[in-house]
Amino acid sequence: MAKKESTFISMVLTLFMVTFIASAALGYLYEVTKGPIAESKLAKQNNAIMQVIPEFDNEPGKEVYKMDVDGGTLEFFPAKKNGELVGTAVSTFTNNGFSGNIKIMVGFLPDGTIHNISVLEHKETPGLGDKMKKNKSDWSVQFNGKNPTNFKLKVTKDGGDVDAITASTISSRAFCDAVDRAYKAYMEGGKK
Amino acid sequence: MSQWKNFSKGFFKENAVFVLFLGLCPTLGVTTSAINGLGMGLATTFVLVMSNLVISIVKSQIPDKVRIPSFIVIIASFVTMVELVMQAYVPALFDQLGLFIPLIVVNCIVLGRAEAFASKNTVISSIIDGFGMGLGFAMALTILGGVREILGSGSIFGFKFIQGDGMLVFVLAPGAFIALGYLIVLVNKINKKTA
Amino acid sequence: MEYIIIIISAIFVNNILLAQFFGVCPFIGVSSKVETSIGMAGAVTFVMVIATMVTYLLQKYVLDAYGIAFMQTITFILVIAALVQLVEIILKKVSPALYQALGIFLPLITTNCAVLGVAILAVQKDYNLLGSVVFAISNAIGFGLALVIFAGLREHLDMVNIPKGMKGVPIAFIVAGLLALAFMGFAGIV
Amino acid sequence: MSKIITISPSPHVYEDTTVKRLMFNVVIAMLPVLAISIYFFGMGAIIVTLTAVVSCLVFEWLIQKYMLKQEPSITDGSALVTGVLLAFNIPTNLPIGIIIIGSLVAIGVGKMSFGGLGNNPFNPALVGRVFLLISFPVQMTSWPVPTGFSNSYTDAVTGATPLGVMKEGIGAGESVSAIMDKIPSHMEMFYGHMGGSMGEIAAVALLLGFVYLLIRKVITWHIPISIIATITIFTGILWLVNPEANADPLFHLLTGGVLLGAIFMATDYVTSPMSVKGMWIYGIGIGLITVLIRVFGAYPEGVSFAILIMNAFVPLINSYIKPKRFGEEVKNG
Repeated sequence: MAKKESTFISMVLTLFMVTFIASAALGYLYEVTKGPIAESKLAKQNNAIMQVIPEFDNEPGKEVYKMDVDGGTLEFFPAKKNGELVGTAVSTFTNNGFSGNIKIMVGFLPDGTIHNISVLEHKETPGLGDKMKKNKSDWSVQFNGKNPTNFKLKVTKDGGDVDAITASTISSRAFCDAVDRAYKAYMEGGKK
Repeated sequence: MSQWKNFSKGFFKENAVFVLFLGLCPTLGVTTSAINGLGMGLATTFVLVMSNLVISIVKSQIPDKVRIPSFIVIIASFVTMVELVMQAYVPALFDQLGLFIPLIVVNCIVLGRAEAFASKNTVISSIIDGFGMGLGFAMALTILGGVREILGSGSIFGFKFIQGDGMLVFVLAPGAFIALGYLIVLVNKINKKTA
Repeated sequence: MEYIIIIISAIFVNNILLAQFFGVCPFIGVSSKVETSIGMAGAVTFVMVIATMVTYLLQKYVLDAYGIAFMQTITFILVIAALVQLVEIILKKVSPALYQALGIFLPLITTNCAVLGVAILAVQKDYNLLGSVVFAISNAIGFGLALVIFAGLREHLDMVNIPKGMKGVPIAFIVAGLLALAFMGFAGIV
Repeated sequence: MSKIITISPSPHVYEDTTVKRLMFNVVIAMLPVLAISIYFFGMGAIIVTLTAVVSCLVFEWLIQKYMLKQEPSITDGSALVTGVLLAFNIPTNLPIGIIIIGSLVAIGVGKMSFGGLGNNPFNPALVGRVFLLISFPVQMTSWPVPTGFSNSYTDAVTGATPLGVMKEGIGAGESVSAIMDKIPSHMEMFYGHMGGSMGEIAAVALLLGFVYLLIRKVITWHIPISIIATITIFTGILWLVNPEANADPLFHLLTGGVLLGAIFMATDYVTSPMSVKGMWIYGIGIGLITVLIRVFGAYPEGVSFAILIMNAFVPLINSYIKPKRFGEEVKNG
């Protein structure tokens, strides 16, 4: 097989053909995968909500509403069963983490009791602050079933009821800060 | 060269990571666990085999001067395919590997094999070469990921065998460099002995 | 303030090389002499900044505008490859001296994943144009800093008796690891 | 290869006897520190020091004998010094297994991977220490309370260091004067009555060692003084600007590893610059990075990191900062 010569026409033509076929193929694949990608994203969100809220049968992601607090945005995902509110998952944040922002999802029952909490994003130190994640330790379980009206969302060192993670008071404080922010917003009009 | 030799060279004698020192960014970046290493290795293998295949087919139709840009487009297409497919069907792994998936496109192994092998050899040899190099790469990543997971998290393929944490430095950047450094020494020793 | 955070974060805390592993190939391959690594750092800075700027505009006004963000990888790498060629041609004409200094490093940059990595990261982090440029410059400085320190260390290592099996690349990785270990100290500064 | 390294970039000729004399003097200078640690921490200090020293010696011997196939040179005392320094940089209730890992990393990675004494660019004891700090953050940051001589080891009562308390307090928005009431006074810090790694607590003992090293001409004053001066000036400025948000310079000097680092670790011949000008740059760099990490970073203490980072700059400093009389540099590549 002889190599094609590098004339201007052949070069332009080749590059054009290659790019054309490539984009056509990608365009097709994009159309095919568009649905599954959207689904998996939704599933991820639903999954995060499912972890912190008892059983529900609606699609909280579709009924999401937002509230701007302390220079950030909180997202509220109302979970309903048979049309009745069973809980709200609040995606909340704190800027006081040991190394930057922390995003967590807190599930509140309608009366403000914390049902469960999961960590969405964090950059805390492995082995210390990252113990706030469920797959690292059971630390965050202590919030479950507590109502902030009689459970002070502060570490014991600051006069609250939360036992800090060993050697990670700052991360623990930040975590409480995020939960507290979600709770206050939820009680002050975040409940729908 | 027999096809068996063609296939097996990627594992030890010409292992991309341990011997040729190619594709180091993803090697270090994603190997916090064995499964991540394996996933990345297989994704790269797919791109390697497919781009080798296509390039060896069309090689005679591509003028020399636009060879490299054409190769890059072909490779980038397959990378994007991997990206889309992973995002759709294995989103968890996709999130873990993150930026390193699009970066397969600049992985020197892929362009290197296209240029050095597929553009000169037959279709069959090119596919075999792609498989050999790719799986060798996957093996290297899985080993490094395994070592880092064992030392850093006290688990292997997600199965935990000690309580609590391991030596956390191994899941972080410094541990990646150090573990790879000593692994290279080890592989070189083995290679020398079997040579 | 926002820009200061970008700068410090990119240079020290999340150093592109020592914490994120972009551009390890040239790091291990090129940086055995201080002078060549300064040349490499210069060339990378040049391409990285221009590439980030161009890809930023492309992403915003073409890819996002027409809903074809899935073409990101393919367009970005083409832009970078073309840019490297272009820079080479222009440099040759405009500043032969600079071309002499950077020339041999330019072709290598196409496959330096730091350039593509920074371009994609700038888009992902949702910076504006100025932010993206600052981000690119800081990452280039971070890359250059690590490269030059490393080259100095490797010049030193050339003069000592490294054990046989450790010579060359393995010891380079150990040094990189220890350097990354030292840089961990900057954690949490921003 | 002969007994000890002959081709090395920094101290050019190392004779066995000089290394021995040198290391011997360093060990003597460390004795007061060791004594005070034992006084405050008791058994813990003894166990930690013995474990670190013995394992450093054993690893050095094993690696030299079986992996590098050279004649072991553990009698030169350098592994002994590394062991003691490692022990000085860790809490006295650290589990023995972790100390052994630290020793292996210090000797194996930090020193022997480079071919042994004279070749290593980074201070081995610090490599071991920082490796442990990042690998075992919980164990490495719970310090026993100095209860006076006690024979408890791992079950000692733990508490935070003054630096840790300060950092946390400032982080929570407390004023410095309020925090000062919770931590030992400057005088107590001076003689070592505070929590911390075993070798960093007693400024008085460290200064005693410094004077001894200066008299015996083991080290010159440039590096320690430039570090101390930089930290004093930098923290002094911050303190003058806002004394309620920044601790005073004396607090910074007396706490954490500043004196230990400046006197015993930054001055390591192999990993510090050769020229006086270079020493100043190196010392100022360490001072600046230390304060940067302490005040703005996540870690309450930054001396170890600062020394390691500046260790990395030493080859550059050595090749570009040279006394004039050395004349032009001849490049051979």
